[in-house]
Parts: sequence; C-alpha cells; structure tokens
Amino acid sequence: APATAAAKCIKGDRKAPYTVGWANIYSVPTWMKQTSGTIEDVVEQLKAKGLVDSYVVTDAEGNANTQIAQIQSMIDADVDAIVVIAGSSTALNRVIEQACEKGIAVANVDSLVTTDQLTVKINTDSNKWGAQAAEFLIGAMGGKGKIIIMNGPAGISVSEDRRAGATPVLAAHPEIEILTETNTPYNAAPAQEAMTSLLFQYPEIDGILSLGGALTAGAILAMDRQGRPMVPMTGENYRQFLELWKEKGLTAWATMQPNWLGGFGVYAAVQALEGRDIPAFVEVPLPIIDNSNLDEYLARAADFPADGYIYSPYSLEMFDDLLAGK
Amino acid sequence: MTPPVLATREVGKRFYDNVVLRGVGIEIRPGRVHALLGENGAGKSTLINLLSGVLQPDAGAILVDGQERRGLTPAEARRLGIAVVQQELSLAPHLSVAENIALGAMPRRGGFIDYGQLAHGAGQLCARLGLDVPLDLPVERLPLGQRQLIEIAKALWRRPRVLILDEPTSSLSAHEVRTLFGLVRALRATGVAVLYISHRLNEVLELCDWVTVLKDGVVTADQSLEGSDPKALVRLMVGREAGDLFPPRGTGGEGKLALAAHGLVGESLRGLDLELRYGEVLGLGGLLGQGQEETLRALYGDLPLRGGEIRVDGRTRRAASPGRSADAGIAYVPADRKREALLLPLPIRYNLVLPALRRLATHGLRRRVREAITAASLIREFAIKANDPRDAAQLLSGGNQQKIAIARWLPLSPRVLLLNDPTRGVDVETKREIYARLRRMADDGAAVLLLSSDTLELVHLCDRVAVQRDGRIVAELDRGRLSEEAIVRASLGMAA
Amino acid sequence: MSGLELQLRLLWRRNAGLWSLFTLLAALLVVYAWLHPGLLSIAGVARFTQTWFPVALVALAQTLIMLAGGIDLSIGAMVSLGCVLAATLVGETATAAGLGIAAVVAIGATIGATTGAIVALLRLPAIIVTLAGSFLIAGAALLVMPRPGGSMPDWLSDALAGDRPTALAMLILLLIAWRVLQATPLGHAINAAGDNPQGAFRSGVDVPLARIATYALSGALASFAGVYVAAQTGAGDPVIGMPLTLDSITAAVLGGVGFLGGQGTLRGAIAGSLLLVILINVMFFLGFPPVAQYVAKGLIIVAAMAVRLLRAG
Amino acid sequence: MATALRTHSVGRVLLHRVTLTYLIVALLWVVAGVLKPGFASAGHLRYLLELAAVMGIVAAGQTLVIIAAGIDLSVASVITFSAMMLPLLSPAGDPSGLAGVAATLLLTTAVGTLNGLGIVLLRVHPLILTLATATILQGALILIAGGSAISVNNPAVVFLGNGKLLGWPMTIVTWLVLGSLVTALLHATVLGAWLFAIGTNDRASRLAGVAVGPALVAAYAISGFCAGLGGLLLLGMNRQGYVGIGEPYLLGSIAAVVLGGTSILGGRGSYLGTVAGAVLLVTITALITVVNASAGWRSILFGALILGLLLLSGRDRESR
Ligand SMILES: Nc1ncnc2c1ncn2[C@@H]1O[C@H](COP(=O)(O)OP(=O)(O)OP(=O)(O)O)[C@@H](O)[C@H]1O
Ligand SMILES: Nc1ncnc2c1ncn2[C@@H]1O[C@H](COP(=O)(O)OP(=O)(O)OP(=O)(O)O)[C@@H](O)[C@H]1O
Ligand SMILES: [Mg+2]
Ligand SMILES: [Mg+2]
Repeated sequence: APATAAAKCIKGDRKAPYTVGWANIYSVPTWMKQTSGTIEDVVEQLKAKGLVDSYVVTDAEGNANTQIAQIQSMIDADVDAIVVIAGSSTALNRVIEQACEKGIAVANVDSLVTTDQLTVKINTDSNKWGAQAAEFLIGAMGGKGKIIIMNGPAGISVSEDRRAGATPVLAAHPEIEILTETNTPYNAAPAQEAMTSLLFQYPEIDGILSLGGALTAGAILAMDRQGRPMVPMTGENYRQFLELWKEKGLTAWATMQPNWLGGFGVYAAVQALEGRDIPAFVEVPLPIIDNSNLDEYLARAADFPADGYIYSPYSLEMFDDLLAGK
Repeated sequence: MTPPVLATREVGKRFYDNVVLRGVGIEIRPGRVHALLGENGAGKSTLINLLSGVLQPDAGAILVDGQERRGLTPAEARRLGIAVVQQELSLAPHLSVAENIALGAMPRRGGFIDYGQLAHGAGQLCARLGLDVPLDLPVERLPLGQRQLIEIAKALWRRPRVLILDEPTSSLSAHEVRTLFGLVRALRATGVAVLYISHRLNEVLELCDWVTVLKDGVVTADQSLEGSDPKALVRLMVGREAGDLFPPRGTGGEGKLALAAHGLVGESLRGLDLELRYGEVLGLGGLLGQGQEETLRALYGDLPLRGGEIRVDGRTRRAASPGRSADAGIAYVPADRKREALLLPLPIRYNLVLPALRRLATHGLRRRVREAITAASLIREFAIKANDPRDAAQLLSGGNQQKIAIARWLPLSPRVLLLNDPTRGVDVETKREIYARLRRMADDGAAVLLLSSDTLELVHLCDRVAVQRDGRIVAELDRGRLSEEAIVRASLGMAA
Repeated sequence: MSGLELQLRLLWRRNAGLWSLFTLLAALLVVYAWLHPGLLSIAGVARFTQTWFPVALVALAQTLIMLAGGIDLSIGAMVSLGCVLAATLVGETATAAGLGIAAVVAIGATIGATTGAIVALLRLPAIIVTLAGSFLIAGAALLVMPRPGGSMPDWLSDALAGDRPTALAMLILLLIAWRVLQATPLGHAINAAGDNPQGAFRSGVDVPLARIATYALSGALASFAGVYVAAQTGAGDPVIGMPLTLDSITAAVLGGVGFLGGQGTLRGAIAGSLLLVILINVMFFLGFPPVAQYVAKGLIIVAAMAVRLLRAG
Repeated sequence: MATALRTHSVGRVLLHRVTLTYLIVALLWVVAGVLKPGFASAGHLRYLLELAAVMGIVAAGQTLVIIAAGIDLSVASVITFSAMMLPLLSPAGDPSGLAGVAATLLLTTAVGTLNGLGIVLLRVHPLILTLATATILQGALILIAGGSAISVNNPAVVFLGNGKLLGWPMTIVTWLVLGSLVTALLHATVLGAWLFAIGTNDRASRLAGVAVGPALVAAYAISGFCAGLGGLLLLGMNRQGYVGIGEPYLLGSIAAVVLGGTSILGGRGSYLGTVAGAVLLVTITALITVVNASAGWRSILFGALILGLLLLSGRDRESR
C-alpha cells in the first residue's frame, strides 16, 4: 500500500487483515437478510485473500437512534471498516463523520446519508429509478391514460427520491392523469389492501407506477382477485412479482436495488484501506428487467427466498470494474 | 342551644328510579356527637355524601352555618371545615402514611411541600390515635384497621369544624376504639360537631348525645340519646322489639379436628399453633395487626409459609392455594370487602355466584338460570337490599356488600369457614341472622374460625377464643373463662 | 421523625423495588467499561450518554403519564415533530436558538396539554386518544418536513452532543427538577391521581388538573427529546421518533412503573432506559450475532423484571 | 367523579354503545359511498369485511386477554411467525395441507401458553413479557426468513384465504365460527366468567377460589391460537408470507378492542364490540387510502377520524 492514501478518511495507518463492521439497520426483513448474505460472502472471499480477519455485525432493529449508538460502539471498538445502510438520511451524519475522522473506512450503501465525510457512497440513482419507471410506463401506455402511483413509506429519502425522479417525466406528459397515490411499507399485503380499495374507486385505470419493493405484487394480486384486466406496470425484482409477471404475461418493467450493494460496500472499503484511490460516489447502474430477460431471472428463482429479491449476479471483478468507473 | 353548623332541609336523592332519601332534615351542632342510625341501605352514606359534596341532592338544600350551599364540591366542603371519614376508599395505596394523611391538603412553604410540618403533624396525629407505624410506610402494607385509623387521621389533619365518621370502628379492636372515643370526646369539648354512623349500638350509646334514625330514606326519629338503651335503639330503627342478638350455644368443641396449624412461620407469623374442630365456633382475638389476618390467610392457603405445617382432616397439606382450599370446602371471608371480596363493578348476581360458579356449571358451561335462582335465593335469605340483581355491586350500601361477601359461599356448603370480621358494617338485625346462621352451621358440623374486632362477638358467640399476639397464640380461653376483660388482658400481654 | 428524615425515608422506600435493576445495571456497566475502557473518559461518558439521553427523556415522559394512571402512544411521534420543528425553527445565533428551542418545547407542552384535556375532561381511554394523537402528530411532522432535511447550528450540536457530557448534566438536572416537582403539591397530586383517582378526588385533589399537567410535561419532555435528536444528528427527520414509543413503555415498566398508575419512580425509568441502551452496547462488544441479540435481550428484560418481583415476594 | 353506574343499565348502554358503533360503521359507509362512489359497492364492502376478519380474529384473542386486564404485544410477531413457519411445517406427503395448519396452530398456541406461564409463574408484567416474546420471535424470524424456498402451496391455507363456502368467502366463514366460539366462551362458560372476574380484581377472584393462573394461561394460549390463525388467513390471502406481515395488527388489534368498548383496564367488554371496532378500523384505513392527499394529511385525517369516532361512540368511559 502506498504511504499516502488517496480515498477519503483513510490515513494509511491501518494494516491488513482488517476488521469489518456491518451496521445493519434491521436484520429481520428478507431483503436485509439477503444483503447480509452478500456481505458475508464477500467477507469470506476477502478472508481467503488474507485481507479481512474478523467481521462484526450490529442490528438496530429499525431504530436510527440505536444505529447511531451501534456505529459509536464500532468506533469505540476501533474496527477498520464500516458498511452502513442508513436508517435515516440525516441522523447518522455526525457519527459517520466521527468514524471518518478516526480513519475508519466508511462505505454507505443503499440508503444514503447526506454528509460527504465518508469514504464512499455506493448506490443506484433513486431519481433515475423513478424517471425510468415513469418513462417506461408512459411509453407502454402510449403517452396517455390514468395511472395510480404506489409509493413506499412517507418521510423516507429513498421513496421520496424515486417519486421526485418521476415528477418531471410525468409533468412532461399532460395527457397522463394521476388518479391518486398511496404510501405503504414496501410490502405486498398493505399494498394489496390499498390497491383493492382504489380499484373499487376507479373503474378505469390504464397503468400503475409502482416505485419499488413488493408493491407491484400486491397490486397484481388485488387486480387478479377482482378479475380486473392487467395494465402496464413497473416494479422491482421481487421474486413473487417476477413470477406473477410471467404467469399473467404482463407488460411490465422492473429494476432493482441489488442486494450485493452490501457486499460491494465491504469490498470498496477494504480496497480503500489498501490504499486504492476510489471515487467518493459510485453509481451502480440500474439493471433493467423486461420481457427480454425475465426468463433469465426466473431461471435462478429457486436460489432465492420466496419472499426475496432475485438480484443480478456479482463478482469481485465486477466490483473492480465499477470502482474503476467502467 | 348552639345553632347548627351543618344541616339539611328536606333533601331528597334518587338513583334512577330508586328513591334513597326523602325530605330528610338533619341538624349537626357544634360540641355534640350526633349519631346517624339506620339499617343497611337506609341512606346514611348517601346522606353524608350530600353533606360532603360528593353527591348533589335532587331536592332540598344543604345549609352550612345557616346558609344554603348549592353545588357543593368535596374541595369546597373541605374548605368549609367539613371532613369525612369514608372508610378505606380514599387512601392512595402506594403512597406513604404521612402523604395519605395530608392528601389534598399538603402543608407548603414557598410552593413546596413542607416536610417538617408534614412529619411533625402526621406523627402527632398518629400518636394521638395510638397508631404506631412508620410514617413512610405505603398504606397498602397496613391491615385494614390501621388503614381506617389513617383515614381518621386524614380527616383530623384538616382541623375540621364538622367531623363525619362513617362506621369508623367497624374494624377497630376494643383497644383502638377506646382511643378513638377519647379523641372524639376531646374534639367535642373544643366545639367540633361530630356526625357518627355505626351499627355497634352500645358504642353509639356510650359516645353519642343525639340520634337521628333513617328508615327507607325517611327520618323516623330525631331525639336525645339520654336514657336510651340498645333495645330502644333497635326499636327506633326496626320498628319492633329486639330479640337476643346472640344465639344460644350448643355443645361445641367436641368434633373431630378440621384444621391444625403447627409452628407456622411466615409474614407476621412467628410459630403459630392453632387447632380448629368441626362443630365449634372458634374466635380469634387480639390487638390490631398481631398477624390474625395472616393466620386466616395461611389456613386458606393464601400466605407463603417459611415454616410449620397445616393439617386438613389430619393430612398434611402440600401445594396450597385458595382455589384448592375452596375446592376442599374451606371458605374465606376477607375483611376488606372492597378490595379482596367483591368485584365492585360487576353485577350483584355475578358476585353472589362467583365461588360456586364451577359447581353450578355443567362441563364448564354456565347454567344461567341456576345461577339466577341461586342468587335470588341468597338475596332473599340475607335480605340484601338490592334494587335489581343486575346492578353493579358497588351501588349497594356497605352493609349489603358485606352480606354478599358471606352469602356467596353458602351454595358450596363449606365445612370450614374462615371469617375475618364478617359483620363489619352490618346492621343489628342482619347481624342477628348471621350469628344464628353461623351457629346453625357449626351445629350441623362445620368448623368456624371467627376473627373479630368486636369483643362482644367473641364473648357471646364463640365456644372458644384464641388470642393472638406478635404472631403467636398467647392464650386460649374456653367457655368458662370467656369475658371481655380476659380477652383484653390477654391481648395486652397480661396474664389472663 | 424530622422532615428531612421523612423525605429521605420516602426516597429510600421508593427505591426498594429497584435494587435488582440497579445491581444488574452496575454489573453491565462494569462489563461494558471492561470491554471498552474508552468509556471511562469524559468524552467516553459524553458519547455514551448522548445515545442514551433521548431514550431516557422519552422514558421520563412515559413514566409521568403512567404514574398518573395513563399511557401515551404518541411520544414517538412527538419526538419526530420536535425534531423537524427544531431543524426548521432553531436559528444560528444564541438568542434565535434559545427562542427556537423554547418554541418547540412550548408547542410540545401545548399538544400534550390538549391530549391531557381530552383524556381527563372527556374521560376517553388514553390508549386510543394517544394512538389517534400519534397519527395527528406524525402527520403534522410530515407536513413540516416531508423528508429528512433542515439543519441545526453546528455550535449547538457541539454544545449539546459534542465531547462534553452536556447530556449527562441535563439528565441530572432533570432528576433534580423532578425531585423538586415531587416536593410540590402538584407532584404529589400526580402520584395520588394515579394511585386512587376517586379517593384523591374525594380528598380534594384536583385530579383533572394533575392529569393535564402530566400530559403537558410529558409533551414538553418528548419534544425536547426531538430537539436533542436534531442537535445530535444535525438535521431533522420526520419519522425518526417512531420506534421510541415502545422503548419508552418498556423502560418505564422495567423501571417499576405500574401499568395502573401510582407506583414507580423516574429514576427507575431512567435505569430502565439505561438497561435498554447498555444491553445493546454490551452485546455488541461481546460479539453477539443478531439472532442471539434478540433472544438475549428478550430473556434479560424478563429476568430483570422477574428477579425483582420474585424477591419482593 | 362518582358517576352513578348501574350494571343492568350499563349492560343496556353497552349494548346500546355496541349498536352505536355499528351505526357509525353504517353511517361511515353511506357517507363514504356518497362522496366516493365505489367505496360502498357490495364487492368493496365484502372485501372490507374480509380484511376485518383477519383483524377481528386476531383481536378475538386480544379481547380475552384485555378483559382479563392483560395485554398481548406478541400478536404481530406471532402472526408473522405463523405465516413464515407454515411452509416449513407442511409435510410434502399431506395433500390436504391440514397437517401443516394443525402443526402451525399448535406452535402458536404453545407460544401463547408460554406467554401465559411466564406472566403467571414469573409474575412479569404482561406488557414486558409479551414484548420479550415478540423480541425473541424476531430473532427466530431471522433464522426462518429466506429459508423457505417455496411460496405457499398448502391447499388448506389457500382455501382459507381465498376459497368460498356456499358462496361465502372462507375468511368471513372462519371469522363467524371463531367469533361465535369466543362470544360463547366469554358469556357461556366458567372460564369466560373468570376472565371478567380476574380483569376486575384478580386478588378478590383468587380469594374467591377462581383458578386465576390457569385461566390466564388459557387466555394467552387462545390469543396465540387466534394470532396464528390470523397469520394463516393472511398467508392465504396474499399467497406469500413475509417478515412484517403481522405488524399492522399489533396496535390494530388493541385499537379494535378498545374502540369496541372493552375497557383497557379489564373486567368490562364484549367481543361483539370488538367486531364493530375491527370493521371500523378497517373502514377508516380504506377511507384514507381513497382520499387523494399527501401522506401528512392522510395521517392527520386518520387520527382525526379515530378521535372523532371515539367521541361519537361514547364519552362515559374510564378516564385512562
Ligand atoms: N350511586 C348509586 N346508584 C344507585 N343506587 C345507589 C347508589 N348509591 C347508593 N345507592 C343505593 O341507595 C341505597 C342507600 O345506600 P347507602 O349507602 O346510603 O346506605 P347506608 O345507609 O349507608 O347503608 P349501610 O349501613 O349498609 O352502609 C341503597 O339501596 C343503595 O343500593
Ligand atoms: N363508583 C361508584 N359509583 C357510584 N356510587 C358509588 C361508587 N362507589 C361508591 N358509591 C356509593 O357511594 C356511597 C359511599 O361509598 P362508600 O364506599 O363509602 O360506601 P359505604 O356504604 O359508606 O360503605 P362502608 O360500609 O364501607 O361505609 C355508597 O352509597 C356507594 O353506593
Ligand atoms: Mg353506608
Ligand atoms: Mg356505610
């Protein structure tokens, strides 16, 4: 490793093998469990290379205040790298800045914080997520019609960003009429409940702009139960959605928040510790699932939990390419 | 004669269609102890609730110092110098003795509680009442009688001009009653007006100067007590000649051993030995708080024991619980009916069948009709004055609640009765019935253990009396040696 | 008995049920300090109390209500509202910041008093009134700030949540303030109103007023917890307080507050909140994986309660 | 403060109040139907009833527990646990799927029994104990989540959630059966009477010979059973279990019970009221979904509706 480290926070005083900490916001949901899986996988690979020797996990049980305390504990325990999915886009700022000052490599993935004093932020672009989804839907609807927008929980950056990304696209198409919007947790049951009531309300719906998670699956189930004709819709790589998509032969589009962002975070942090110059922000391109590659995803479905997400394959080489901006 | 400090003029009160008071006038004067008598449910407590602002009259007026007061509230009544001893109901169980005494009237200095004055004042009051308890003890840890004394201390704390005592002695033992009387006399001497409600007629005769009698919500007598005797009082209340209060004693004490306790050690018990035989009424006496209640609870299986053993019908009892005892035919009537016996918000009928619920049911399914019949017959037998058996038990007068606490065990025909002050607040006529019934049950072979604060009961009803002191039985007085004096002497630790 | 002696004895008495909790905490603190010697410095203490302080505040807020015989499900939402309001209202200068904080706390107190008035005067069940309140308040927080943002002055963040143990000092001040309140008739009325509302009313205690006052105080405490979270994190977040409602109840009950009111102490609640926070930290240093963390946490909380109750007999 | 209370009139008032709650539901449906055509369509109302069935079934156990002056904060976790465990507990060789259903319900009943035992034997406050159970189940869920590689294909569960019996949705049929049983239990059995007694005054009940411990254990066990059944219905309706599926039912079940007029302090209440409470809750949730407003306003509207309905449905309640 070179004497002067290039990445942010890195002071060059930490030597391999490293201790990696994973500050999980909530380990119970399946998406998080899958993400933990990719982290453990990458840690194992790095252990084999002699770069990592120990790995610690915390679980904040969904409470951002607890997550602050746990990151504080990791700082106190002097781990070398911290991977974090933020329980709040603002709440962790100060503790992360502290970690950075201590020379700890902090990789923030998925839900990002607003501070820039950390080693690397890795994420897809939530704005693009929303924009691309809107573009697909409008295209599939022929530029006009009535839609319902399904959002994740209110007050959370990710769901607000996706919605914000869709706004200008929708505004550019005055013939698209937004009937109404929902806010539900990223889960099928509440989405299905909300959608059912809305279906009774709106006899005419031409498209569903679902902005993530298992929302689309809920919508499809609701429509199916009422015998309503399927309409174009968007969504994410939730296994049940992809299966229903195939089963119903939908006109649909999906992207994903790859679970391997977690594993990638570990890799990037360790690379930074190793003295590699890595960018402050790595934008992971949004993989697109459409009718052309749906079957590829479904072919691997059995490897993923029934209530999980079928993410695209990853490898350390791929991470290298992403870090190099390729 | 001094003018009345507190009076009512033609007050009436009804609850729904139940007219409780009709045109009642009463005049309470300074320097006089005024007795208010009446059968259970006659409307005494209701009247004092009107006098103290807890309830509002439907008709008539409340007069304080000759002036009509409309919309009197408890806080206002208190400001006017009216203090009421509602039994244990108004204590805050988790707060300390001192804090309870000053509840709602904390001494303050500069906006803060003046603990100096609190400790001093509360300490003094306790001393005057002969109450020897730490001021910082939560009142829930005190036996009922001591809680009652604290309720009295609380009333005195406010230096009232009018002191209303609703059955203040119903769970005090003879000794405490003496102290209280001394205190009341002292207050009378300083010009305090006292309204005194009691079902213990000789106490009334001893202490009071004047009597008002309520019957079915109407004043039937308002006269001086001079020259009265208990029989005359009963005549006033009931309207006919009084018979003997206590039933004649049978043979008693010859039956087989029902319950035997050996060397019981536990909360307040320090090696207690006691034997109870079928066919006898055994009294349990002593000063307040000597562990008598714990003795009953231990026998009933409600007290964890650290030592000793209890034999039921000669067999050592192992896993004990109230449920098992009840199943084995042992009944327990607690003293504190409001907290330990009744389910106040639930219907009277329901309260009456609770212990027998399982017995009355088939395969766990309730038999409503059977329950209703059982309850109705108990209401009749015990002359429980209830408007409707579906009313909440809390709407009953105190004495009628007490009847439920006893009556509800009868459908189980218990072989052993453990009774803690069963006639607390019960009017004379009902007392007579209860005594007769207890005696009859003993004659029929049941074993009765009667813990009582009323020495008369112990002397005249029981076949034998055990006196408890400091967690042990210190004397057993058989029929030949039974007398009030002997009990008091033994209670105080003097040789019998 | 002198006044001082009475006061001290009452204090001692109220601790009686808490010794096992205190002992458990002491043991955990020793283990924690041993695992993490950095705790034993001013900065270490400062940082530790910072994570604990908001939980302690909501535990206090909940305890007040429960002491008076109620329960408050809107505490978490109130923290969120306090947080976003602080990140909007608190200005850069010292005066502006002071005024801003005062305004937030006043708003919290007002909302609390309103809730209290509905519960006490209309005699509706607190659990549902405050559940409805939680939606109303959470909605208001989202209107103030639909997504995380805003900012707090850096100097304020440093002062409240920097390397100085300000949080600890405030906690001690709060305990003193509570002692002072307990020594007033109002404090006493709060206890009595929870213990035996009817009896207290008959004894001339203004029960509705005591109830309204507790809700107002509790609202003020919860909104101040929001202010503190804003300072600690440097920004506002409209949903950050949500998980704190349950924490507040757990801490209060762990600290010996009875569900039916009248019994319990603030220091018990603070100890309960400390247990929740320190458990998490100690488990991290002991290297518990999340699965074990959940199980251990559940068991230890039950044990902490059971030991006390079984010993009390 | 000393309000005059008469039980038989309380009974009448209670009945009256439950009727009132039903009237409010009807009124709400009419108003919503006028404002939002489609809301009051038969199909939608039936769907609301189906949703209410799950809430009502979970709240059935909660009603028993609350009447006995307890509370069960583990229902949400038990629901999720049930939905996640079913695929694991359904043996491949059982075409009816009933074995899996039985095993799952047995398991959740056992969890409820443990709740009851902990509360009775360790004398830990139900709030804490059931919360701890919930926490421990969360731990178990980490192990289970992602472990089930198959979505639900248990025919019994699919039938429960989606099937029809004589034209009636199975969810509603199940609810009717369970609701009748719980009502009978409360009002026609000794156990039910005991629960009221315990909720009113557990010390007095104990001294009257009531088997307080066993009765409480039974109540929590039934609550575990009901939550488990609720989980299976949800699983059937969604064809997919996931972690967090039970979450809305924690506060929801308590709210349904209390909105239905059962006292949170215990000793007073009825399941008929809870049924109305469940329908009410589901209705207003659906109502705010169809109102086109920002998330903040929707939340405010929801809170205001709960408060308003509470005011309407009766003010003479305990002051807690
Ligand atoms: N709040 C109430 N609602 C309905 N009825 C009531 C209420 N309070 C009292 N009653 C009824 O009024 C009658 C008089 O009761 P009260 O308590 O005044 O009797 P009492 O003379 O004090 O009897 P006791 O000697 O037994 O205490 C009783 O029949 C009782 O049931
Ligand atoms: N919750 C209540 N609602 C209505 N009335 C009540 C309630 N509690 C008590 N009462 C009535 O208030 C009156 C006084 O209450 P209290 O408990 O002092 O009864 P009491 O008859 O004086 O009993 P005791 O025999 O203990 O003196 C009684 O007449 C009782 O019926
Ligand atoms: Mg009376
Ligand atoms: Mg009376």
